[in-house]
Amino acid sequence: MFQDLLNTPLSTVVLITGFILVLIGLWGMLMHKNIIRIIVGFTLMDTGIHMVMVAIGYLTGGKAPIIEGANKNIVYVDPVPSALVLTSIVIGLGITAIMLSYAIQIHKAKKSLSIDDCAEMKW
Amino acid sequence: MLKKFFAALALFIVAIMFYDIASNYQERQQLSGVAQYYVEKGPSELGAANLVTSVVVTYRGLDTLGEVTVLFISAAGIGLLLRRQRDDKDPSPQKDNAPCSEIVDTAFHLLFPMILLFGIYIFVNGHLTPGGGFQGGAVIASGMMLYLLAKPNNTFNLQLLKKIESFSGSAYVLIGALGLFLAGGFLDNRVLSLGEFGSLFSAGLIPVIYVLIGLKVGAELSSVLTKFRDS
Amino acid sequence: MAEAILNLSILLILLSIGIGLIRLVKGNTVLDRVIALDLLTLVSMALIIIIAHINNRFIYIDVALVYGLLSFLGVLAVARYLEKRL
Amino acid sequence: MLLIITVILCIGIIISALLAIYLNNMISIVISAGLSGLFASVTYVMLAAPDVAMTEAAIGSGLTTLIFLYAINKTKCKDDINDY
Repeated sequence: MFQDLLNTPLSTVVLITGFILVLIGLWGMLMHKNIIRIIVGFTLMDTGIHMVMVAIGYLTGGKAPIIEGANKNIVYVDPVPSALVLTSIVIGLGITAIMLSYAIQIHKAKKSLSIDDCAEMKW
Repeated sequence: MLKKFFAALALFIVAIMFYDIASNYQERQQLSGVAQYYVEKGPSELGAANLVTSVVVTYRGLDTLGEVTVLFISAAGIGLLLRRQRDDKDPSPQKDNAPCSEIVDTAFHLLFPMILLFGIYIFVNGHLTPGGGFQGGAVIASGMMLYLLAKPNNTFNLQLLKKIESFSGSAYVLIGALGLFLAGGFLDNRVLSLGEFGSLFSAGLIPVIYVLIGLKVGAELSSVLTKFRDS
Repeated sequence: MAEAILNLSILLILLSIGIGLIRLVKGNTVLDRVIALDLLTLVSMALIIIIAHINNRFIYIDVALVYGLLSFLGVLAVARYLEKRL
Repeated sequence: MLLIITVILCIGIIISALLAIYLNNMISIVISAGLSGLFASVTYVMLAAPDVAMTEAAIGSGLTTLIFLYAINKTKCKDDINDY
């Protein structure tokens, strides 16, 4: 039992952490009323999804996919999830910035950051 | 109370879904077919040592073009949202004109050129070492962030940033179209010769495209920061 | 000998991560948490370099260089905010 | 040894994410969210993805914090003085 735990692969730990991070971020988004706290929850979810994708790309004993010699026996990790996450982080910054500018505009119009005050479309 | 119950219910459903994925997960032992092709053929086909770079710039180059477009649209949307109306009722409070402290000022003069140089190093060496256009652009934008923090009363030349951005964006598309005529397809990097593997001037068009992406990302993120400060 | 020194330094680094996390959780004021942020950035820089040594890939050090050049910016931004001159 | 390092980093990520949800002070929330990104970038180095780690380091350490601080500064109420 204990021996099994010691042999847990690295990527399993990171995968489970990513899933827990997504759950924490979702809880924060659902339970808070302040818009900026909702955006913080969104960034946490973002980080969790990135961790899951990087963990899926990992191979046992893999090296970073940067070729140094002509050795054919080295195992390289999957470069495709790395490339996807790379662009996704930059886009995440853009999305966060645009959500924060919406928050600034809402505060300018309503003098409040609570989502309970945005009741025009409520029915 | 009811809200908390429904939130917990939604979380529970998502958690069941994740549990199913996580319990069946086993660490992979070998690459999938596409990745196998990239790892085996990539270095001899494209001449870039960093495989992530060759995937980002050439094999999935069209995705990167779309990604840069998304970033441009988000920067334009921020500019539209945070523009200052002409009949603004309460203008932003006047900042005091006192200079910032001695330590920050000295550190700014020492570090600002170094950070810019490091950003340029990262995106010029994108095909050899970890790094590339997106990372280098983010480092350059961090240097601009140091400028904004150390000189609170100065502003950038937003027109210059806009010119750099539009120049690099259109040059990216034009260079991509050049590959359509001189090489295999859109955004193919074999227009220039591949050169010696592992040297700075190698891998055909990859360094050129990454320099353009780096300039574009750096200019866009700097203009986003400036707009946030001046809104 | 070198192996023992490496293991000892990893233990010390993990210990300082734990101490920094305790300060982050307990910290009464914002200033305590800022100091904890600074400490944890420096410690993780050292951790990245040790991982580069273990994996025998020295190109990982570029990541630590990015941290070394840019890590103070977050602390500087919070300090300017607390000065009320952002 | 690598497993122990990864487990401690993951514990750090989860603790800072929980703090980012449960604390009450805005600046502390932003600092905790930044810390979770920092530990995540060390984890990416562990999983042999230095490109991703470099992106997260360059963006998560400074730019995200600064954008959040600008937004908090713009939306602050005038009588909100318990910043420290």
